[in-house]
Amino acid sequence: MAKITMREAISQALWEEMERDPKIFIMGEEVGVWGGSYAVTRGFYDHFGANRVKDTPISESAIVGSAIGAALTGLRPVAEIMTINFAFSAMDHIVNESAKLHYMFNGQMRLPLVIRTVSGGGRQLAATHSQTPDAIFAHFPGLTVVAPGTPADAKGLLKAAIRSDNPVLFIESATLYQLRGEVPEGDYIVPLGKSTVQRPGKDVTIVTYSKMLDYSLKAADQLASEGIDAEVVDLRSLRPLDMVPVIESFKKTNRAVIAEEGWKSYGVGAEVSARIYEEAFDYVDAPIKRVAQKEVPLPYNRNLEQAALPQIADIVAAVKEVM
Amino acid sequence: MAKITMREAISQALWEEMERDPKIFIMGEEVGVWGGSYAVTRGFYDHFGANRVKDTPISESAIVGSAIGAALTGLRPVAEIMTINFAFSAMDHIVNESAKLHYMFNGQMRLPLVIRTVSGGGRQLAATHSQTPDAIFAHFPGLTVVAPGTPADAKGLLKAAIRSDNPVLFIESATLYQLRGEVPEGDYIVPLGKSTVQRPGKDVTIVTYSKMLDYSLKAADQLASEGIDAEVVDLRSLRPLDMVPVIESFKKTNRAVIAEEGWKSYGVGAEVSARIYEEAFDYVDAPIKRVAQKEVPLPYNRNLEQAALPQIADIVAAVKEVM
Amino acid sequence: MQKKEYLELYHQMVLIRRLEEKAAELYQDGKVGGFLHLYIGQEAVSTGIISARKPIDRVITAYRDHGVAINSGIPVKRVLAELEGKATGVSGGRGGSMHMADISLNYWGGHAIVGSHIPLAAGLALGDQYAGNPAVTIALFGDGATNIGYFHEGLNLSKVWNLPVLWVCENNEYGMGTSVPRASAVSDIRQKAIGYGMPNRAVDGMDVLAVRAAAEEMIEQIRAGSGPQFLEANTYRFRGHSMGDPERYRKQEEVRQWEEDDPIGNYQKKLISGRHATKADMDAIEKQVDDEIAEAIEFAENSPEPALDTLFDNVYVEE
Amino acid sequence: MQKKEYLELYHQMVLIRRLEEKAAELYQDGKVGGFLHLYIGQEAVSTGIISARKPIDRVITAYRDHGVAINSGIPVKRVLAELEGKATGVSGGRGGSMHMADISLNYWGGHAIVGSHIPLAAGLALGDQYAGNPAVTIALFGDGATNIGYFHEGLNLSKVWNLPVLWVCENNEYGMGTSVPRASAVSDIRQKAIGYGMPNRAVDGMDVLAVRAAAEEMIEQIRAGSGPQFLEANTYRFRGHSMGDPERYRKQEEVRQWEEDDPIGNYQKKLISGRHATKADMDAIEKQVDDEIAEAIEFAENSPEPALDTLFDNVYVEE
Ligand SMILES: Cc1ncc(C[n+]2csc(CCOP(=O)(O)OP(=O)(O)O)c2C)c(N)n1
Ligand SMILES: Cc1ncc(C[n+]2csc(CCOP(=O)(O)OP(=O)(O)O)c2C)c(N)n1
Ligand SMILES: [Mg+2]
Ligand SMILES: [Mg+2]
Repeated sequence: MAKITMREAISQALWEEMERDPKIFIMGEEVGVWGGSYAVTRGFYDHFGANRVKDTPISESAIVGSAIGAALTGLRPVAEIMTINFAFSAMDHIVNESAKLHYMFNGQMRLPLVIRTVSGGGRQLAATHSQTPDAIFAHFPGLTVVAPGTPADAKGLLKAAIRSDNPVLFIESATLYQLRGEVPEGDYIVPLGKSTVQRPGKDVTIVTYSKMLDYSLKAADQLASEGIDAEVVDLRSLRPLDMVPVIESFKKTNRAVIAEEGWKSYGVGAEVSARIYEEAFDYVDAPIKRVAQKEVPLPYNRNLEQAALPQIADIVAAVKEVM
Repeated sequence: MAKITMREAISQALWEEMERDPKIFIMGEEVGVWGGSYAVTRGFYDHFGANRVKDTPISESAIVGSAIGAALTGLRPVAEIMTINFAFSAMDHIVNESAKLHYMFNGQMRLPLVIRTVSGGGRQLAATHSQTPDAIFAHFPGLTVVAPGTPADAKGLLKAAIRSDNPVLFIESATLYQLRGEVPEGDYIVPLGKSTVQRPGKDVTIVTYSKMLDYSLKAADQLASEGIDAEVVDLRSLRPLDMVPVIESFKKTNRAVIAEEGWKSYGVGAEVSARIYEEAFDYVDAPIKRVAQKEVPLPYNRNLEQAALPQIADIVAAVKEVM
Repeated sequence: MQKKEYLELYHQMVLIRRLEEKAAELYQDGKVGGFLHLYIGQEAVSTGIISARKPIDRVITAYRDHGVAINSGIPVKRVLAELEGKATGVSGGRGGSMHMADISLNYWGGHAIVGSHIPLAAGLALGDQYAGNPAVTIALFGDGATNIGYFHEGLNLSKVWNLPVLWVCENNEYGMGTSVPRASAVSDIRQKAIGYGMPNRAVDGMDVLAVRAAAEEMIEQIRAGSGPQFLEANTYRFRGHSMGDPERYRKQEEVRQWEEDDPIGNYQKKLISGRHATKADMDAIEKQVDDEIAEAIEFAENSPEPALDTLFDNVYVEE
Repeated sequence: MQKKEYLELYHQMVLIRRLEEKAAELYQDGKVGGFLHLYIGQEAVSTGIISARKPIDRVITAYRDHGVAINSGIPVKRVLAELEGKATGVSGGRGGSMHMADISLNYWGGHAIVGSHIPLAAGLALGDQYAGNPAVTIALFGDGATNIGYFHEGLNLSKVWNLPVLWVCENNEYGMGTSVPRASAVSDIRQKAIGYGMPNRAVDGMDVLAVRAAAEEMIEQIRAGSGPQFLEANTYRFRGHSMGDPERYRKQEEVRQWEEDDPIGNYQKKLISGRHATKADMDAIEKQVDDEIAEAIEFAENSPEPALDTLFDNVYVEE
């Protein structure tokens, strides 16, 4: 299997799907001539042409709104919102339109729509450009929310998202594009809404996703050298949220740490924590810990920013506390 | 003390504050000539005049955005977003601008801004108009999020919000306007960010806010008749979230049910549940339960809608399960 | 135009008028819930516009959608059943008054967030452009909707991409209680189209034939590749914004004056003076409409509520 | 205009140019992080506009803000310190390149969500209107920003409420890599103002005196109660959108042609031909600017990082 970067994996999934089905097209700011602001769609414009690789005005509502309209006609748009910070500018169309039309019109309308976007801090972009508000999108039934943490999952989940007849918010991580991993070639599909164990272990469960999966695996390596064998469960999808592998793991380890990049309050960890207690109360040996971003708008200064972001050391420390 | 409705209490707070300080003005769709779509500002236009009671175009981003600008100049705008469903159309200005300017510009800018809005279902308004997504706004540091459940708190918290130099999202409940309660006259202030016990009890803690406070109190009455003495803690503010009264209560009762009107996943109950376990782990006698809205876009049909919304009976049942 | 076509327009307008009157009654009786926005006074707009479409042309509108639904071909019984929240309603009782659609009729709803459907309309047209369908998307919206950002983004996109859309503003002088000059920088709404370099026109929205003629011309130009065009139909709603509107923002005198300009009354006169139909023809249609409404009511009343165990249906497409 | 004033404009433009060149170097050296958007090529726009304001007039702009910051009176050292994320930076190292403000100078930032500051500008002007201040708010934004809904809502509101705003579009032909005709329905951006019934004008944004003259006139009209006006300044950015732009969207030939129209070069010629200043005057200013920059760099480099224990400061105003 080829070892490729997350960027390449995402690009490959898009490319292969577009080759497969002419109903798929991409649209968004700078996806075409520029080649994608994260270089994910480099070469697409020349290969697929302007009709299938559409540069848009800076009109986030119209990007998502018109993608919805196009999806209703049977096309399969992959709309890009440059970063999740700009998804607030399309919030209504994401949570009120795409998430609701199928239900509200009694199943008549289908939205085979993917909204690709990029989450995460750590690049000194300051408060308005560094957020990880993934949890708030996962609050809305009707939407599928996916956030891969490995190149293979990125490819497999993006293909699944594109083939889904439901609207999917596909959240990439701003600081994972260079991450390398083995990625199966060709038609590799990872089902939406399925969590998975990324590292088996027996002493403690680390529940995480996206960027923090990378950190958690590194934390697990450190912990291993100190004799703690952590199992790392990757949520991969935030909605539908698949707790089965989490609960299975927890019933074995009886201890859990949840690691996410976003703010702690009303974040992903809150939901996962509440659910573990609900579903495995009798197995709890120690209070579950959440590792997350400090509750400040992210500052520009590098040291301050890193102080606010969750670090590998924080995950290690939290695990030790629950042991 | 006079017994007045929630509507009157809110109206009174606004009126008194506007009489007190000419820097306060209100703006929003239909706040003026119409008198407010929930009749909260009836009579204001005639009394305070068009300069202080500003009808706006249907431009949610500009309503919040221009209110921010006005607040920066030292005015104290109370901007109304007709319902929270339309707050998505102002999402960027609420979470990216109002919540961040003070921090990002190192304390230079102050935003004495209140955004009043209305949350909740139960009025057969269907999926786009019936949401209770309060939790997602509470995810953002920098914002203060308040949601009163009694007329007295509505008055006291609104006055506190107006006097605050921080941006406050003030969430009223669509189905509580007729609720009556005793409300102190004149300068009555309830501090922001303070939870409170609304009904003392010793057997179980019900944590709730807004509309579900009303339901929880009714559930507590029912439970009392069956010999269960529930303490009801009202969060009142979702950010900052004051867990002190919750934890105190829980340390006494060792059992908790959290009741909220919105969807369960990634909702308020998740955060409160996670925190109780974090802060009072050794006091837990039974798994904490969450009562919330079923995870569907709310349907129009009355029976379906009521089936999706949390009911008093659900709270009663949940309490019995944790006993 | 054939006599049959003249009478068909009459039938549509009368049907909508009676339907709306009935809906108001049912609302008072507590059989209809939620928000109810009546189309009374505006019948000529969607009747004229939609009579000019081909079946391939898509229609989408806002929450004041009963008339548009009827004109798109939804049987009145399925509209009434939806209002009563029944399983047989056009949206299965899930959508209610504001959210009616039947995509088999190329009618895409009923959207209640003001202006949010405007980008959707651009996307519908994009779908046709991409597929090479010779179809035009007709998007209706109110004067108030032209003040929200979605309008701007949708119109701009449609022009940049040369999308086949007929933008139709139903300017009924108010968005809720706010009159056009109090909310909009320009009172001739079509002036906004100039900012997008878009061909534009205003039409008397109380004259169904004028509306139809304008729409026919514009739709054919768009079909021929003109790119998007903008039509402002000047009209008025005779009732409140929705049920329970205190109507403090306008004088009854103003309403009465507009009622003189009733699109149905206007059309009756035209039919007679142009000898397109007789009083008897119209009486027959009115009788027919009464029957249709009565039948539809019966259908709605006798229809079942949606089963409670269907609550979770259609949150997602099953895959 | 006095010689001093002529030279002051020259000083500002050269200072900005040198600052930006330095900033690019510091970025390459890893001393500046985040996104860095240079103002090189556009110096004449904010220099001309802001030279026409009174201190009471407010200024607000987007993320391409260093030039605007300098012209608003922020010392170059505090700009450089901010770029280096230092505690002495104008935003205390919290904001970085895109978020600089000094409200004591009536300069309100530095906003990085495209177009989001446009409604804020309307609100600043509303503040002055409410208080009866004879102040004008100057809001600068790019051509790309005129495609987002915030622009529409802000402009409409300003007109409906007759707010004292000078809207200034810095049309530099691209929003990132998308040229104006590929993103905007109209290529003369000022045509959009017609949709709001707003007085509008275009000006050569490479001619600082023309910009200044236009701004002076318009600001005084607005101050006199004209309501909002719209100015399009036609300009060009000589560098990429931000550092690391592959610039696949334009030919180097095009850039070179625009570089012939350098606002600083143009102004030098005007100063000489109009006998407003000599080569020696300009040399002296350039020397002065070099010193200023050197001093500022030293200040920035020697400034402390913000203390880690200040992380939680200013999330809320303490009450
Ligand atoms: C984004 C948004 N803001 C506010 C509302 C509340 N609202 C519903 S209808 C309406 C007025 C719309 O006026 P107009 O577009 O002229 O349509 P009309 O009702 O006159 O047909 C308002 C403000 C809404 N539904 N969506
Ligand atoms: C709402 C939003 N969408 C996208 C972006 C990313 N972005 C930053 S600058 C920019 C281009 C803006 O172009 P223009 O307004 O012409 O300003 P210029 O950069 O040319 O000065 C884009 C798309 C953003 N910051 N905000
Ligand atoms: Mg209207
Ligand atoms: Mg530009």
